[in-house]
Order: sequence, then structure tokens, then C-alpha cells
Amino acid sequence: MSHLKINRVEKNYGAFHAVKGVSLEVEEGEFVVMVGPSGCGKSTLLRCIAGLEPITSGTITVGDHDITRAEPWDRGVAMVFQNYALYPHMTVRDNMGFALKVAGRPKAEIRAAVDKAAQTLRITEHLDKKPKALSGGQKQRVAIGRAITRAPEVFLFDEPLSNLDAALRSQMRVELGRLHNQLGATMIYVTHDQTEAMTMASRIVVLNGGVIEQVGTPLELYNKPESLFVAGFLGSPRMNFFDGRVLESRGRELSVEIPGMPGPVVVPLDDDVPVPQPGAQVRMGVRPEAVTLGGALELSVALVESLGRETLLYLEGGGLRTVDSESAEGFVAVQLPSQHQLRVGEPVKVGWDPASLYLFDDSGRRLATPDPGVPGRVWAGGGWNRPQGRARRGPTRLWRARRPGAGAG
Amino acid sequence: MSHLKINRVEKNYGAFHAVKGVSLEVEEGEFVVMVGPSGCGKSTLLRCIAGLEPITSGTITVGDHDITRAEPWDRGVAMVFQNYALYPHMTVRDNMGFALKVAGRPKAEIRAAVDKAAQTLRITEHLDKKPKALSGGQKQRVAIGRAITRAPEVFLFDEPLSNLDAALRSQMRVELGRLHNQLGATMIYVTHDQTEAMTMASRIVVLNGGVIEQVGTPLELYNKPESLFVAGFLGSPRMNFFDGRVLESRGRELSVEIPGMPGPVVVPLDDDVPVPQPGAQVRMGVRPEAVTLGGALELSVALVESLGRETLLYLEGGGLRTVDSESAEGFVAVQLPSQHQLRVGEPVKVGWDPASLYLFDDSGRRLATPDPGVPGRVWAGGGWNRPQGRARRGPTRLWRARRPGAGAG
Amino acid sequence: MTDMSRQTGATPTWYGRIAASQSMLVLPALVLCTLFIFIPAFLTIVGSFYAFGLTSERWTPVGLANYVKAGNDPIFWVALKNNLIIVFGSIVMQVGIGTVLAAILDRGIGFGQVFFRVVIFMPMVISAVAVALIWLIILDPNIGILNALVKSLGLSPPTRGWLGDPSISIWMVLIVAGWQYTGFMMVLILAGLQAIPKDLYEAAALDGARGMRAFWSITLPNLRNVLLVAVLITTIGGFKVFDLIFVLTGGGPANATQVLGTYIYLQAFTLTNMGYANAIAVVLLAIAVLLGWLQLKASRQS
Amino acid sequence: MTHFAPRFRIVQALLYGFVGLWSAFVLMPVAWMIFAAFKTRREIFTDPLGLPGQWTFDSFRRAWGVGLGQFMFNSVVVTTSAVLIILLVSGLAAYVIARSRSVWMKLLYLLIVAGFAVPNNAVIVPLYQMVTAADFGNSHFGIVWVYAAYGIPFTTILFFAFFLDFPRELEEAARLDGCRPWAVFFRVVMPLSGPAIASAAIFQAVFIWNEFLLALLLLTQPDKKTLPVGILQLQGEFTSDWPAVMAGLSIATLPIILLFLILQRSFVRSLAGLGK
Amino acid sequence: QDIKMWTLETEGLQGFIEQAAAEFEEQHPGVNIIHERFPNEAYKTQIQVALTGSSPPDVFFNWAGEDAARLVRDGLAADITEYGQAEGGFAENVSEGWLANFAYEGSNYGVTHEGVSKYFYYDPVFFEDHGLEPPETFEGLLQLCQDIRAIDSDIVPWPLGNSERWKLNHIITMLNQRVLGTEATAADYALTAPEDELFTDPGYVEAWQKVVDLMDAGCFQDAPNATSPEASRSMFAAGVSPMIYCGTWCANIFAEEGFDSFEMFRFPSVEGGAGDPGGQFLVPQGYMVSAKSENPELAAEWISFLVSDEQARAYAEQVGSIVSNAAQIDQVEGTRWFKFFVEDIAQASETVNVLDVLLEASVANAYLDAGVEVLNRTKTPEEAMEMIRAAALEAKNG
Ligand SMILES: Nc1ncnc2c1ncn2[C@@H]1O[C@H](COP(=O)(O)OP(=O)(O)OP(=O)(O)O)[C@@H](O)[C@H]1O
Ligand SMILES: Nc1ncnc2c1ncn2[C@@H]1O[C@H](COP(=O)(O)OP(=O)(O)OP(=O)(O)O)[C@@H](O)[C@H]1O
Ligand SMILES: [Mg+2]
Ligand SMILES: [Mg+2]
Repeated sequence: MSHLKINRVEKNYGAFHAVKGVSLEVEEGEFVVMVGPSGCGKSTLLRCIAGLEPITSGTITVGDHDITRAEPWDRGVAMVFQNYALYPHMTVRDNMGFALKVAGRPKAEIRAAVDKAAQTLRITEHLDKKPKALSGGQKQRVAIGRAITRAPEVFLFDEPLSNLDAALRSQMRVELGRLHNQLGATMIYVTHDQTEAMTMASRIVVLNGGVIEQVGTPLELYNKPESLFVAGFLGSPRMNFFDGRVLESRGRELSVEIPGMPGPVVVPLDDDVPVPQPGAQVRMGVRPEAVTLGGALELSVALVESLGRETLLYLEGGGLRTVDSESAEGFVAVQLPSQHQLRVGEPVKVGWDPASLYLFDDSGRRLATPDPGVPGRVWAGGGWNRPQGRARRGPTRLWRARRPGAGAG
Repeated sequence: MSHLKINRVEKNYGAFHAVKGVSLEVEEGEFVVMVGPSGCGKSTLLRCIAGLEPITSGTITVGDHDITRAEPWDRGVAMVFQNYALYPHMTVRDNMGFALKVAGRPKAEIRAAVDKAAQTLRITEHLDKKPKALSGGQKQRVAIGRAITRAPEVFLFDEPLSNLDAALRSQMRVELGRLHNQLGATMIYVTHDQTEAMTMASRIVVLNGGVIEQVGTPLELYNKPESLFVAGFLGSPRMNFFDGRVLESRGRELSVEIPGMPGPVVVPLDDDVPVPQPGAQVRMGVRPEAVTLGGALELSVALVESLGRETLLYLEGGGLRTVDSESAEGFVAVQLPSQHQLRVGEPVKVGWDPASLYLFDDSGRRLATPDPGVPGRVWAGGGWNRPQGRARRGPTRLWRARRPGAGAG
Repeated sequence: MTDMSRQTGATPTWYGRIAASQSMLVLPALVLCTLFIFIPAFLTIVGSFYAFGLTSERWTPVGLANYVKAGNDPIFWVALKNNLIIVFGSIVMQVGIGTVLAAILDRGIGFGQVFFRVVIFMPMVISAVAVALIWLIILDPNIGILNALVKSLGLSPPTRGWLGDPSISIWMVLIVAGWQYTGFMMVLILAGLQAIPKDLYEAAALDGARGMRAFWSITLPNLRNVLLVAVLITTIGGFKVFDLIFVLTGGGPANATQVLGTYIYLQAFTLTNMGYANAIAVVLLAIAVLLGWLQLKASRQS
Repeated sequence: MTHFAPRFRIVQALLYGFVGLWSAFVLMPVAWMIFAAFKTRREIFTDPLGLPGQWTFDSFRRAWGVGLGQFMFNSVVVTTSAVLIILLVSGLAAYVIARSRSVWMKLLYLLIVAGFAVPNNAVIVPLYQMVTAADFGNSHFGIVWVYAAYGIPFTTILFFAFFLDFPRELEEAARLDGCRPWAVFFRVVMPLSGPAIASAAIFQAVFIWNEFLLALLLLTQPDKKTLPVGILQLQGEFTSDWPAVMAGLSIATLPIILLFLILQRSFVRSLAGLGK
Repeated sequence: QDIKMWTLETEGLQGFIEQAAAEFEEQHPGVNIIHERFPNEAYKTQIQVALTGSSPPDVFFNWAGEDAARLVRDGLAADITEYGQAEGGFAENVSEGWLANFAYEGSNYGVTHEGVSKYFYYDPVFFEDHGLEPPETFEGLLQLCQDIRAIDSDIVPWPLGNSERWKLNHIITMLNQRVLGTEATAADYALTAPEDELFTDPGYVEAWQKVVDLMDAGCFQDAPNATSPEASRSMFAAGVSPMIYCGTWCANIFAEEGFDSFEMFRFPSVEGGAGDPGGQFLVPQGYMVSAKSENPELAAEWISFLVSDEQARAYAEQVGSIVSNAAQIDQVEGTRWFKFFVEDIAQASETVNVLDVLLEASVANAYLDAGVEVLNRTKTPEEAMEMIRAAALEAKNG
């Protein structure tokens, strides 16, 4: 049986529906990350679980207990707030022990619990300081410590790292992961940082406009997004999207015309989707890392970002424009996992494996997603230059060979 | 002649020396990024250039003018502040035109300048709003616009993007790059975000404790850090460092003993450094992306972070511990540019090309840096299994082939 | 105010320039304060060592005699005691009730917040003279509504009158002062309450503290600085009080409501003992300066 | 805002009750003052609790005849000019002190703070003698400076704290934009000191509008008197004409209450700055 | 030339001064009279403060008594004897006796303009209805109170508004005179009595005891110390109380409040008292000239003008006051009560000045406070006198 069960929870603020019937089951010890654009209801849902907001309808159970109407402190949940919400007038020790003190536990027990949590979080030497004497990372640790001492059944985190700087964030990320392993507790974690989501989650919940778009492991979501929204949401730089029109279908392969592309693009459809009619509007997606140098598409460099270990290229080319991309100009983003010396304006040829393409219909539903098991061939401009039929998913291999040097196929 | 010339500038706050004799020349149109740890004096130096702080000694010239003692408004510099510093009581238009208004320029000229800048920054439709009605990104654009209208000789930026969220930051990064190309102005940019530094800079200045550690292009710094500090500063996750002891030297190759490593490690020394004595303490570095799967070193997985397009592994192994790393546990960080399904605790074998190794002496000075031109061989546990002598630097190639599948050499 | 330390030790240009040439700009303030505050204060201190009448130009040096006289003057001690009663009474009443009202307005009630806030604050803007006159008539034993009210409740009002009974009158003064200033304290504290981050309460709710427990554990400690300011304003106000008592009771009946402020006035202008009045004024001055210094210290700490 | 479960309803009713009771306590005297102004002399005496039998403005006319209009005008003149002087003088002083790093300025600040503690009734005689010696008696011009002097310490403290917290970047941006020190102060700092200016102005306006002792001693000419002194005069003037006294008080009080009602939002908000 | 004049806020005064000033200015081209008025309570302070300042009023109102004497001692009042002697000067119009009120060591420092007195006012209709008579003696007064209470115990026979402390002071002034007589008190009042005799006469205690007797007889209402003089007047004027002891100035006020059918009687005599029962309460008040005045001569001329026959008559007519220049008093078209006052005072065998004006300030203050305490019954008559004696001793020595 699942540990935390959210059943058709709705939350209205007056006429505004912030959460629209969300159901979710979380197993014991899972680390569930909720992501979604700002205002999609992540915090609201979390606060409903914590009991800080009464829900409009639905039920929430933890273990066997229906906690839908329970008081916050009776729910066995602890919450870590974005801006820490430490009690400024108490020492770190008192902050962490406050819940136990309110519960009337003996002093020795409180002391032991606090000391243990402090050790876990490596803040023992700060126990007698006031919060304002701590750095951001330390404060965040105290906030987590406050949750730990209560030994709750479920931890709730609302963007706990977003006030920290990049280096500290990645460090705290690692620590939180370790902590989760160590405590084995159920955690629900809200963030808008996809790196956090991808790296920490056992499962990611993508919320959009108060409803769940998709739930799955990070790689499931990355590789097989159910919708355009999820596809665009994960990955940075974003997936390159191109608007196109279906030309014809041959079996489960679709030929799509994309303005600015020298010829039609062939996309192998997923098995479980209906084949769209010719003339239908579709949106094709290709991830920046799936675009490789060499290929039939000739573009020119608009911007190079050398990050040392990887290089981001932003390419522009005649009529070919991405839609809904990070750069307002509709550049094609390319991520290369090595250093390159390219100059702005320089022409480059790129291509991609048709098996790495994504395709969505005009309502944003998935038509095609890449098959990570099959090393595809590089698309080389028009035509059906691959054996008919798409290879079924083979055994998952540890990594996909990259052959960046390979030219037009 | 260089455009901005900083000559042995010192800045003391009472007994505290914030900037200790910094000299730097910036060419016209360059984009110089200053990075360094918090408190190293980046902002102080910038403010000295702007004239907001009087310098203790040294000179600053812009073009032919010695501006060391000039008033801020006479220096031909404009500054963009971290938290925008927009005048809250003025509309966007007035904010941007304020400098010209103070200078007593005719209304029409102000209008034209503001309109032009607004167009460049795509904020024309917000010109009549007050700053508080704008989003963070828009505010930052207005702050930049305020600098642009003054048409300064030098733009100064002090962490202009650090208050923005990740997505907006990468978008603004692209825009700033475009703007720099468009205006061709000299820009000095302070940041603590290394992605910004790597992607935007023509040259990076690494400051540490009030002195310049190194100046160079991003890739120079990444590939050939002069010091341990610079090597550790650029790259995320950080370079893996191992403490070791020199066993012996054979020509310009050094055999280093590293605790926890099954055998001595052979590192080809750079040409221009003295060969250290046997027994000397050294620190060896290897970048997470230089560690490849397969090899003679057997470690186990401590943590996996799947980012979709890349996978970060944190490995632990017996006595082998990295020092000064992001994770306090001394894990070895490995970055793989593809998806991998690894479980925590699973054993993995890794190795690296000796030519990709960094070595520093005990004062942190460079002894060995990788030669990006030579695809090295994978180290496979002890011995000298590579042809004697290190290959000289060949012609720089666009990318280095990765052969992740290759086993022990 | 902790910023002061951050600026120290730097070599100034801009701000230094202000310090040097623009320091002239503090002159108007300095001159006005010196002329109308410091010199009179100085003369008051000097005068406290002399005996002289309001209208006489002969000053007889008497050393500390005026202070000795104050020490032996029961009315001086009554006045000081009354000041203390007003100070502590006001703290209890104005700050205490103000805090309760503010807490209720902040979290306890759903609507009507603005209405209540405005109404309760309103007396603050009315002149103390007007307040005293209104209350003077309300408390009048013959035509006042308080008597009428009390009688209509079947009780009997004090026979010597609300302001005529020495054991009651000082408390009536306290009530009138409370009537006027409680709203001010309430708004001050309300502002402090609203500055407490809401998520502290949420964290406390998750920790099991709600209602009174949250009030004691979260609200009050976080309100500490604001309460300190409120207490100090009330204290200084309590020592400075003059108009209200002057009009309401004139210090009577039989000095029962005399405070330092009115006693200075009585000694100086009615009894024309200027030297003695000055000595009392110096006591008041010393208390006020001490409290001002405390306030400065307290706000430094926050 | 957290929600309230049903069992909080009773508590909430109690809370409303308390606030309501206090509001009634506050409102009652004011309401009574207005009703009394409409009563006849006899009614006040015979029926203190009842409503006035007739709503006539006779007593208002009598009260106004004393010259309340003149008093009010005087109060407005004195209050506005003194407040303006206080704001300007204290603003400049506080800015200079807040931005100065000199020890002298810090001492000066302490001196001014000490001035805050000096109650004017403690120093009234020397003060009176100095003021009349300067021939400032019976002159609005004169009393304005005295009021200004007593308003400066408090306002300087208020502004000083505000300027210390004033975002330094804004001033620096202005300097880079070409502002000379004066321009920085008047074009950037002052316009953004709205909350501090508002709370200082409101405080001083209330203090000065209601100031009694100095006005009593210094403004003796009938056409120079300010409201508080004028109000007190009502009592002497009308001996036992309570309706007229109450009408006069109503006339004197209602404008400032109305002003407060209009400005209450910024008034109350600006107080928030004082708490911190 | 400006002549600044300070007076109390008295009904009818302003109109009179305006008209007088107009005439005076006509006679003296270039002269400008500036008239400023003050409420009773604040005036004492203000005039003293003003006189020590640099621009005091040229002419100012004052009560004859200790305050005026101190001003003379401190050199703040100008000696105007010679101006009075001049042609048309005040000495021509005001008798020596009246002038003596402001004369010190043979010099005139001021001119008495008028005198105010106090009487019992009563409602003749009420008295008639219940068969009551104005009392002749103090015993009769006590009996009267008891009789009225007997009619209806809620009726306050004699409202006393002592919140400003001077109301009872006027009563005790009269009681002292009635019990002790003028001679017996003179040395005490002037603080010239030897220390061990100062205010030791048992008559002082007896006078206070008479106040207690009045309270015991139910004369006053419950809270005299909390009742303002105005309120007590209203009680009489509104017909709630049948009598009141009030100043000559009260008559006009009652009339204005719509009650003008009152009658008056004198403060009754005390059996066995040493005082002259013909003695009558009279507070002389007049004008003084500031020593700092730049135009003492002109100021004195203005005062002389005010007490000239014509102006005195006009003043009596407009204000209904007992003027010091009684030359034309017969021709005054006065009210019924004005005529009564003038005639009655003319018969007075001696005049009694009120204690709070007559005594040294701190002794006066002690007397005022003692009154409050006795009324509150917080001090017995003996204790009250202890308090006064202590103040007197200190004033004499300090
Ligand atoms: N107390 C409230 N009253 C009315 N609407 C509210 C309230 N709280 C939140 N909302 C609305 O509910 C929606 C969801 O808010 P929520 O805070 O859950 O978003 P979020 O996903 O956490 O966003 P973010 O990433 O910005 O934190 C928003 O549109 C918000 O405006
Ligand atoms: N006004 C000042 N008075 C005294 N010390 C100062 C002052 N301003 C800065 N410092 C000190 O100078 C050093 C450099 O500060 P600076 O602001 O230049 O650092 P930074 O490199 O910009 O750091 P960050 O990345 O945190 O912005 C710090 O140690 C700081 O404490
Ligand atoms: Mg949120
Ligand atoms: Mg900085």
C-alpha cells in the first residue's frame, strides 16, 4: 500500500481553482519532486498536504490515517520553507527542538534528538547561534534539521534551495540526496529547478495549471514526455521545436514538411498513437544534444557558448526557425560535449538521427518520442534513407555511442 | 593602445587591503569578466573604476584620459547594479533618460536615445511603467538601458543577473552577448557564475584575495589554469583533486603515488616548469568529464544524478578520496555525456587519459595541464604503458574524440 | 543603525566631500536646536542653583537648596509618583491593550480591520486640550454622561466626583490618556505584527504551536523591538505629560493629580518660585534624557 | 492567513466583541460632543444621555463667532510652515550625518538626540524670555522657528535611520548619471523618502497642531492665536454655554478627523516605518 | 504710537474698549490701542511672564493685592503718580480710598477701575412657595439648607463649583472676616505676625468648621471639587437649585441664560463673631502700567481716560459693573440688580478683599488646597490650618 495518498484533491481560492482534482500515490521512502511553471499550484498542493490550507474537496491519507481534516501538527508531516522560516529569536538548538518542546517531551530527549540531527547535518558547532549569524546554506540546514527532529512520516520541501547560490545549491543537492538515503523517509519536494528535479527525484510530478501533466521517473519524463509541455519543460537549453505540417504517412512513419528545411523530415511514430492525417499541424522537437555536427542541414553560427567541457551553439539558418525557444530569435540550439573553436557567422552542417526526434500533435500530445536503445542514423537531407520500419526497443545500453565525426550518411 | 588601463591599483579600507595592486589592460570592445570567490574584491575594483570609491594608489585611464581622480559622471563609464538600482519614482523612460536630463540635453535628443535603447532591449511597450510594475528580467533590461542611453565608453556590470531565476538568466545571457556584439562597447562584467563567465567573456580575470590569479580566454583558463585555485574555480562539478607524493621522475614524466590508487600514476609535465624532487607533495587533478568508464580503477557508485543529456556519477572507493571537493565525502565526480542506468552501490571501473591530468605543486602552481590536441590513452593501472615523452601540442582540432567504450589500453 | 561601523575607516571622496564642505548643511538644525533647546535647558540648569521669583531680577545663589527642598517636598514626591503611575499605567493600558487590539486586528478577525483601525486610532489626532475639555464635561458630576450612565445602571457614582476624589482622579487621567493614545500604540504594534513573516506562523503550526502558544512563542519575541519602542514612547510621554492634566484637573484635587510638568508650572507661574521650579525641571530633564538615551541604545540593538 | 475551524467561531465573536467595545468607548465621547453641540443649554443639563430635541446650528454659529475660523487659519499657517521647515532642515542634517564618517558628526547626532528628550515645559521660562527678547512674541513667523526647533530632533532621528537604510546603489547610480551632491539629495533621495517624510510630517503636524503651552504664552493677540488656545478660550467666553463649547470643539476637531480619514491609509502605513 | 492693553476676557468689555479706544484715538492722533484678552485662569501666568519679557503690554489689568504688590517690588510696574496728578489725570476722578488699592509707599502704581462683589442670589418664587426667607445669620443659613433639603432631598440648596478652587476661597474669605474681624487677621495675612502667633487664632479653625457645618447641613451638592463654577451657575440658572453665592458679574449671566427674576441677599452674619457684619466682599481691580512701557505717560493718560466720568458711566452701563468713579452712577441706566449692587456697596462699613489675591502666593495656594481637602473631608479644620500655618511660616522665612 502506498504511504501518502492524495485522492482527487481540489483547492479553490474563491472562484479561482488553484488545484483541480489531483490524485497521487507516494510510496514509503520515495522522493517525489513536483515541478511546473510558476503559479501552477505546486506550493498550494504542498500546503494542502501540510494542512496549512484547508482543501475544498478530496482526501489525503498518510499510512492508514485520513488526515484530510487533521490539524497541521497531527499529520506527521514536516515542512521546509523556501526562506527557511527559522524563528529569529531562538537559537539553532531551540529552533530544532521547538516542536518537541511544544509536544512537552522531556528535556533530555529533545537534546538527544537535536544533537543527532545536528550531527547528521554537520551543524553541531552552530547549535548555540541565532539564525541571523548563519550563512544561507547553514540556515537551510537548520530548517531541515527542524524537520528531522520531529521524525515525521513525510517531509515536505517548498523550493528549499532557491535562495542559495549555484555552488551551494549543488552541494546541498548532494547532501539532501544523502540525507534521503540515510533517513529513508518519504519526501515531497517542490522546485522550479530542473536540475534538482532530474537529479534528486525517484519520481517527478509535472504540474501545469492545477492538474498533473505527467508522473514518472526523471528519465521517463525526459525521454518519453507525454506532452509538448513536459518535453519543453525538461532540458536546458530547451528542446528545439519546429512547426510543421504532415505531408504523408507511410506505415508508422510520418513525412513532415518544415519551413526552412531543405526537404521533408521522416519521423517514426510511437506505437500507441493514432496516425495523423496529412495536412495536420504538428510540432517537431529535437534536443540540443541530439543535433550532431555533420549532416545535410547547413546553418550558420549565431552565438557560441564554450563551457569548457561542453559547447553550446546557437545556429541560425534562412527560413528555419525554432518556435517557443529560449532565444527570442528562433536559433537552433546545439549542445556538443566537447570544446570547439567556432566563430560567429561560420557555416556549419548539422544533422540528427530520426530516431531521436519528438513529434507532437497540435493539441500538444505525444506522437513520437526517441527510442534511446537504437543508435539511429544521421539524417542527411530528405528521402527515406533508412530501412523501413522502426526498430523496436532493444535492451537498454549504458550509453549511446556518439560519432560526431561522421559525415552525411 | 588599450582602451581601459588599470595600473597597480590598490584599495585599502582602513587596515584592510581589499585590492592589492591590480594591473589590467582592456582593449576596446572587449568583454572582460571578473570572477573570484566572495569577498575577493571584484565589486571593489569595479567601483574603483566607476569612481564610486577613491583608490588608495595607482592610476586608471580610459582612452587618453587619466580618470583616477575624476568624478564618477566624468569618467565615461556606466554601471549596472546587481539589484538594478532603478529609481522607483520615475517611469522607465525617465529612468533611462535621467543621465541625459541631468546633463541638460534637449528633450528630443533624450527621447530619441531612450527610444533607441528601448528598441534594442525590446522594452518599448514598458516605457511608461514604473519599475515596480516590471518583472525581474525587464527591470534588468531597463538597468542596462539606462547605461546604454549614456553611450559610455565602458560598461560596468556587477553581478547583473544574479537576482534572476535560472531560465531568465540563460536568456539574458544570450541577450547580453548579442548586445555586446551590436554595441561593440567595452564591458567589464563581475559575476560569480562560471557559466556566465565561460560563455560571455572574451577574457576572464580571476581575482583571489585582492590580486589577479590569471587572465585569459575562457578556454585558456579552463585548459591551462596557472594555479590550483583557477583549476578548481572553473568547471562544475569541480575538478577531482587527489593529494599525492612524487615517487620519481623519468625525463619530463612524473610518477606520483596517490593513496587509494592501485599503483603509481604517471603524469607528463608541462615544458616550462621545473621538475619536482621525489618526495614532494603534489596535488593531482582530473576533470569529471575526463574520467571515462572502463579502466583499471574499481570504484562503487555513491550517487547518480541523471540530467537526461548527461549523467553525473559520484563514486567512492576504499582509500581513494578527493580533497576539497563539492561533496564533503571525497567522492570522485564523473560526468558522462549520455544517459546511464546505474544503481547506488554498483561497482564501476573507470580510467583516464594521462594527458588529461592536471598536477600542481604544494604551493598550488601548475606542473602539468592536459594537452587538448592529443587524444591520450586510457590509464590502465600502473606502469609506463605509453610511448616515452609527451607529444607536443599539435594543431588544435575542433573536438576530441570520445571513446567511452574503449577498455583498458 | 549598525551600518555606522561599515562606513568607518574609509577614505572619503564623495561622502567625505559632504562631510567637509556640505557639513554646513547641519548648521540650520544645530542653530535652531541650540537657540531654542540647548540654551534654555542650560539656563534652566543654571537657574536651579538660585532662588528667584518669576518677576524678580534678583538671583540669589542657594547652592543645592532647591534640590534639598524638592527632597523634602511631599508634593514633589506625589508628582513624581503620579508620573510613575501614569508611566506604568499607560504601559499596561496603552501598550497592553494596544497589543491585544493589534493582535486581534492582525489575525483574529476577518473583516472590518480598516474600520476598527481608523476608529481606534482617531483620538490621537485630536488636541489634548479638546480631549480634556470633552472629558471634563463627560466626567462632570452634575451634567456629565458618565454619572448618568452609572446611575442608569443602578450604581452610585463616587460622591466626590470622578475628578474630585483624590483616590480616583489620577486613574481617570489615566483612562483619558488611554482613550487618546491606545490607538496609536495599537497601530504601531500592528505595523510590527504585520512585519512578522507569515511563514513563521505556519512553521509554528506544523511544530504544534497555535493560538496562545504561537502568540507567546512567536509573536511576542518577534515583536520585542516594536514593543520596546512603544514602551519607551509611552514612558517619555508619561514624563512629559502636561496639557491633559493642566486642563482636566489642574493638578487637583489638592495636588492629587499633580505631575512634574504641572508642578513645574505651578511653582514657576503661580507661586513664582523660579529657582525651585528649575530644580524640578532639571529632575524631569534628567529623567527624559536618560530615557532618550535608553531609547537610542535599544534601537541601536535592534 | 490561516483558516479558522468552526470551534474558533466563538473565540472570534469574543474578539469582535472586545474590539467593538473599545471602538464604542473611543467613539462615544466624540459622538456625545457632537450631540451636545445640538442640544440646548437646558437639555444638556436635564437630559445628558438623550438625543437633542432640535437639530439647530445655533450653537455652531455662536462658537464660530468667537473667531474659530481665524484660529484654524492660524493653526494651518503655523503648522504647515513649521512642518516644512522641520522636514527640510532635519532632512539635510540627517542626510549629512548619515553619510558622514566623521566622529564629530556622530557626536552631533548624539547631541540632537539629547535635544529630543528635553520637554518644553521644563525650559519654558528661559525660552519665553529669549523668544520675546527676539521680538518673536505674537508672531507666527517667530513661533514657527520654536516649533521647528522642537520638531527637529525627533525628525532627524527618524530620517537618520531611514537614510542609513536607504539603498546606496540608488545614490551611486545617480552619481554615475551625473548628479552633484545637491541633485542626489533633491532628485533621488528626497523623492524616495516618501514614507519617512510622510510619517515625520504627520507626527509633527499632529504635535504642532495640538501644541498648547507655547502657543498660550507666545500668541496673545486674538488674531494670532492657534486652535488649542482658541478652544480653551471657548470655555471662558461661553461661561456655561456648553452647547457652544461643544460646537466649538466639534468645529475644531472634525477637520483634523476628516483629514485623518482621508489620509489614514498612508498615515497608518507610514507608522509602520517607526516600529523598525 | 501703539498702546498695548491686556485685560481679562469679560463679557461686554470688548465692546466698551473698542468704542473708548476709538474716542481716545480721535483725541490723540497717531495713537493706536491694541486690546488683547485672556481667559481668567491663564491670565495670571501670562501677565507675569510677559512683564519679564521684552515687550510687555503697556497697560494691563490686575487685581489689587499681593500679585500687584510683588510687581511693584520687582520693579515691573511703573510709578504713575505724577501722571495722575496732571490735568485731567485719574486722581481727579478716583477717590483716594479706591486709589489706595494700588498705592504703595505713597505712590500710585495703578488705578482701580472697578470693584466686584459677591451676593447670595435666590429664586424668590421658590422661597415664597415654600415659605422660606433670606437668612440673617449663619445659623439661619444652615437652617435654610436643611429646610430646602426637607422639601426634596434631591434639591441642592446651594451649588458650589469649586473645581478651580477659588469658589470656596471666597466663602472662607467672608467667614474669616465674620468670625475673626479684619484687625485680627491683618497681621497674619501680611505675614507680619510673630512666628509663634502666625495663623494660630482659633477663629481660623472655627471658620473652616463653619464650612463643615454647611456641608453637614446639606447645603452643597455631592462633588463640589469636581464641579466647575460654570456648572454650579447653570444649576441655579436652570432652576435646579434655589440659591447660589455668586459674584456681581453673575447676574448678567443668569439673565442671559433666561433667568432674571432672582433676588439677592448679603453674606449673613455669624453670631458671636468678631467681624463687622456690615463688611462686604469687594475685590478692587484696575489697570497698571508696565515699567518697560516706552510711553508711560500716554499709557497713564489712557487709563485716566477710562476712569473719566463719561467713560466710567458708559462702562457701568455696558458691563453693569461697580466702577471706581461713581460721580455719574446715578445717571447710569442700569439693571435692577445693578442699582441694588451700587446701593448696597455704598452702605458697606468695610470691604473685604479675597484671600487668593491678598495673600502671598504660596499661602494663598495653601488656602486654596485646604479648601479642597476640607470639602473632600480629607482634612479636618485643624489639619487644614496646620497646612496653612506651615506654608505661611515658610513664606515668612524663605
Ligand atoms: N491565498 C491565495 N488566495 C488566492 N489565490 C492564491 C492564494 N495562494 C495562491 N493563489 C493562487 O494560486 C495559484 C497557485 O499558487 P502556488 O503558490 O501554488 O503556485 P506555485 O506553483 O507554488 O508557484 P511558484 O513556482 O511561483 O511558487 C496562483 O495562481 C496563485 O495566484
Ligand atoms: N566599505 C567597506 N569598508 C570596509 N571593508 C569593505 C568595504 N566594502 C568592501 N569591503 C571589504 O572588501 C572586501 C572585498 O569586497 P567586495 O565587495 O569587493 O567583494 P566581492 O568580490 O564583490 O564579493 P561578492 O562576490 O560577495 O560580491 C571584502 O572583504 C569586504 O568585506
Ligand atoms: Mg510556490
Ligand atoms: Mg560584489
